[in-house]
Amino acid sequence: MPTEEKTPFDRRYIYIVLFVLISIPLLYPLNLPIPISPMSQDVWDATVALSPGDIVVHSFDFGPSTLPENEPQCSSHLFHCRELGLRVVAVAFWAAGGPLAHDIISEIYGEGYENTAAYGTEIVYIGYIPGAEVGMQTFGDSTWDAKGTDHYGTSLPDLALMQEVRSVADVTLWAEWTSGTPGEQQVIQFIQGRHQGENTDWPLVRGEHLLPIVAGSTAVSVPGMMPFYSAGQLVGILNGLAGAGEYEKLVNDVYPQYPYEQGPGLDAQSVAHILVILFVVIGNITWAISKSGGGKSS
Amino acid sequence: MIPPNIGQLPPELDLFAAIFGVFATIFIYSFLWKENPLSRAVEHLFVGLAAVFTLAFMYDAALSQAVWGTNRLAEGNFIWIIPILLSLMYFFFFSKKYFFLYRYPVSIVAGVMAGMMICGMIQSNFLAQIQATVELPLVGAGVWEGWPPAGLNSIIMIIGIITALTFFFFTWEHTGALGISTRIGRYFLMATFGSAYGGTVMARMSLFIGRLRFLYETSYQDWFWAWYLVPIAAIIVILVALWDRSKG
Amino acid sequence: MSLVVKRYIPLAITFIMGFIMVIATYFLAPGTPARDATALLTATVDVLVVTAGAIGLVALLRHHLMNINKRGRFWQYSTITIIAVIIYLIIGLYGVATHEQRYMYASELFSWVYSNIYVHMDMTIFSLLAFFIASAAYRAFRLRSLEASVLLIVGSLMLLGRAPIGGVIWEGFPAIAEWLLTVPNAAGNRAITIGIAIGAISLAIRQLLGVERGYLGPER
Amino acid sequence: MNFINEGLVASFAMLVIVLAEILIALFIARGGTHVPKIRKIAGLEAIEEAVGRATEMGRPITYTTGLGGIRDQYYYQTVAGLNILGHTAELAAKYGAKLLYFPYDPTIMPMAHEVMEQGYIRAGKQEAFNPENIIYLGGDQFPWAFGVLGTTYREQSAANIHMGPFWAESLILAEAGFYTGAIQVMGTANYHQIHFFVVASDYALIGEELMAAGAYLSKDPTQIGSLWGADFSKLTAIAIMLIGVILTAANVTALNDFLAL
Repeated sequence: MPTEEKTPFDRRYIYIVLFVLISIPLLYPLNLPIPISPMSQDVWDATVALSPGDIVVHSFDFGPSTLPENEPQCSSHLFHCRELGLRVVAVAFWAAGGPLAHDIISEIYGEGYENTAAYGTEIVYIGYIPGAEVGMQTFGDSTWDAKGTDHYGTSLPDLALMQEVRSVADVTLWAEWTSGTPGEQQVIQFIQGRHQGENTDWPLVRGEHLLPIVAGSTAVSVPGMMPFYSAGQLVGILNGLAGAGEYEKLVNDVYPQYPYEQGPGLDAQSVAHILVILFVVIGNITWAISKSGGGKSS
Repeated sequence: MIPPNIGQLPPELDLFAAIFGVFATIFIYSFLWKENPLSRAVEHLFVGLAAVFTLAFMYDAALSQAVWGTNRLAEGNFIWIIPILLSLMYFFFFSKKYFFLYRYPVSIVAGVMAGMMICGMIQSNFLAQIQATVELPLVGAGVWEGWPPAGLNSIIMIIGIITALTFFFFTWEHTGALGISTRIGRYFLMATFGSAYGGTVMARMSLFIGRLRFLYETSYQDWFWAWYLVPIAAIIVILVALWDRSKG
Repeated sequence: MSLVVKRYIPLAITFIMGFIMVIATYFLAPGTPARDATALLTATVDVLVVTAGAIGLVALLRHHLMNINKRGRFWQYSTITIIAVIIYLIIGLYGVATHEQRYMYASELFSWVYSNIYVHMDMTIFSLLAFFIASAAYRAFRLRSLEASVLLIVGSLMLLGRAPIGGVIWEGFPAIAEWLLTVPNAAGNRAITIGIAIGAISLAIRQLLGVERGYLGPER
Repeated sequence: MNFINEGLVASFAMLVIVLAEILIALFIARGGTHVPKIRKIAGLEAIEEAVGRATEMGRPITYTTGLGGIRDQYYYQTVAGLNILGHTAELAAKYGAKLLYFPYDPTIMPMAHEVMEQGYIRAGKQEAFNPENIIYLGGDQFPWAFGVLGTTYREQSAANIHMGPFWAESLILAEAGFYTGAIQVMGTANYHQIHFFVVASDYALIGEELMAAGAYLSKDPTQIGSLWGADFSKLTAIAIMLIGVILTAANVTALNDFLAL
């Protein structure tokens, strides 16, 4: 059992090696090539399949602690949506996501976007909707009832875009940026599941028109998302930092003005993964030696 | 919920935030070496802030529901006083005699959540999963082409799902055919856990990479760089650790 | 009598609420007044538990004040907690006092402390996991038994497949990782998911019927 | 005008089947006609060992129910965790070990208080129950986790028991036990965290095993009956999947059409 064992190789050495070796590629990037995974490609395909003017909901359901992973995912996708001429309704079901989303949207649509003409026609930011899954359910049933005003205090019925988005049936794609609960599962349960078949533009999944959901998540949650992905409830997934880097690369290939920034981070990932494998190998070797040593390990 | 800013904060506060960030980061990392006075101080500070943050979070959520929501107290719908009064029953936590009164708000919440959960579970965790399994392709055009063929994947999945599910049988002995099935199921569960663990490493590493980038790349008006402070913080950690050890 | 008030009425309330929610989901059409009325029930949840945040705060203060009072272990650090609570609470209450809608978050300083002080500690503690995940893998991924070996091999293949370097070493690694995620992982997760659904429902039934020996259940 | 809301017909049918199976089995067991035996769950047996070890070493037991409250859809795991807390408290009282409980969501503090106290009463040692051993550390994920980590370290706890819904803090808690050499028993039904518990703890409860714990520990025929019914529900799920796969392969879509209703 792990806790009983006296490790001959102190955990602190593992920590130090990790700290030092991960710092290196951040300071001196290695520029390794990036293959695109099918899950990220699916997100791209689902987005380019829409026609200009279609409505996309961006749901910012993460806190500051997972910004390194979620931020490049949603920024690159939001940028892509803007370039394709899609109209965006942004919401946040995490209290901490409220101010974060404002910052991220400002980066893409420009500082002070809430005072421009585009606001209310091309983009609306509703802000934090309290109540977690309950809030989601209400938003899906009737967008105006979930929250009276947008993030900046304007009443929702006064916004031209929100006149067209009365319930989730008017939405053509849901982009879920999440790092926990409420997240993709709650959207599937309380929005997609409740509204199946309400819009015939939605893709047909197992005989029902389902609201297409693309998700970007921390790599932790992705294995748990796989049943929903293979069941068609999720159309595509951006998997952690790698997914973000891949999407940035896809966007960067078509729109060179979009900065592709995850290179050094992904190099550091590679180093980290190799290190962990090395640790596992060393662990097994020392364990085998101590075992053959005849009861030395106490 | 977060209203527009009132007033402006002086920009120098950003400098303070960066300095605090570096010290807090290094002090917390010092825990990895050994629990020490600095990590302990950060821990106590953090717990204090968190308790207030939780209160603010719950208070603001309740306020936006009960008072400022559509057709709520602010618009003269006084029935919303009832849940507020019910919630006050929680305060009997501090009374020995009327302690049980907390059960009233809790019983409503637990009932509502149980009902919501049952429906959600059946729909998305039970039915949708069965549906997806039923529709795994076994025959048809292209199903047995390529490598690995989709048909083979389907067969592996069906075997995996069924055997792993038998692992969760509680009231039948795991012997005979059921025993074989649960054994195979355990291997599938182990593969699930292994792949989940391996897939998680990336997420955890990116958090650390994010922190390192904060230490290496943060600057304030181009004259102060966060990494200037890293050695200072490290020296403080070492000094305090020595002091702590000398104290015994 | 007292047992009725203490146990059976709350139990009955729980049962009725659960029943209403299930009926509403299946039989009350969305948009009808009856459905909207049940939706209001879910909206009260946040309101019903609001004072719990305050009792948590009081319990925390009491714990640390007692520690200081009796000069318990590390009592000096208890003062840090108490000072943090008092200062942050004052900032929050200032927001309540000055903002028209009485939100705590409304104080700019309150959200500033959150997004500039709090977040640094939050992210750093989260990132400790990078170290822990490496050392846990070092300790636990051993070729101890056949089952442990499955864990080890699948885990290592995933490690190689999920980082860009895996594809550079051999282009098959990402494909293997993808396959592991979409086939065996999905199969195991689906079984766990179905099991959880049934387990949760059977727990909910025990709870709604009051046979579970929890906080509302019968005394034995 | 539909009787059952659109898109939920199959879901309702499934609910009726599952409920019927669980309730029938529950009442059969309650009547005493047939009370099934439960298979051994190692993780739950290990709790007694852990408590015993902590007593021997004269060091405390750390217990948490994860990030569970009653106002989220994961509350069923919290309830399961509280049931095991009651059992652990009873054992701790019996042996005379110190049990520290760290609630996360303040909404469950009164419940935890009551469940723990009931455990001490069952062991006949009500006077040994000290409410000060319920330590609130703020209701936010990482302050709470760091608080538990630090406190576990300072108290040098000899047994760590974590049962309930866990998120990213799961591995922090598991590592805390490694630092103090504690025996660790952990369980969760959050499938994105189970693997951490399986890898890093001594005994792990996987998914449904957590929810079955209350029935397992109580040895109450009624509760065991509900587990028996749940087994039949799983059997039904397997049967539907097998029949469905065969029908789909034979190009008969009746079942698929029904499930999509």
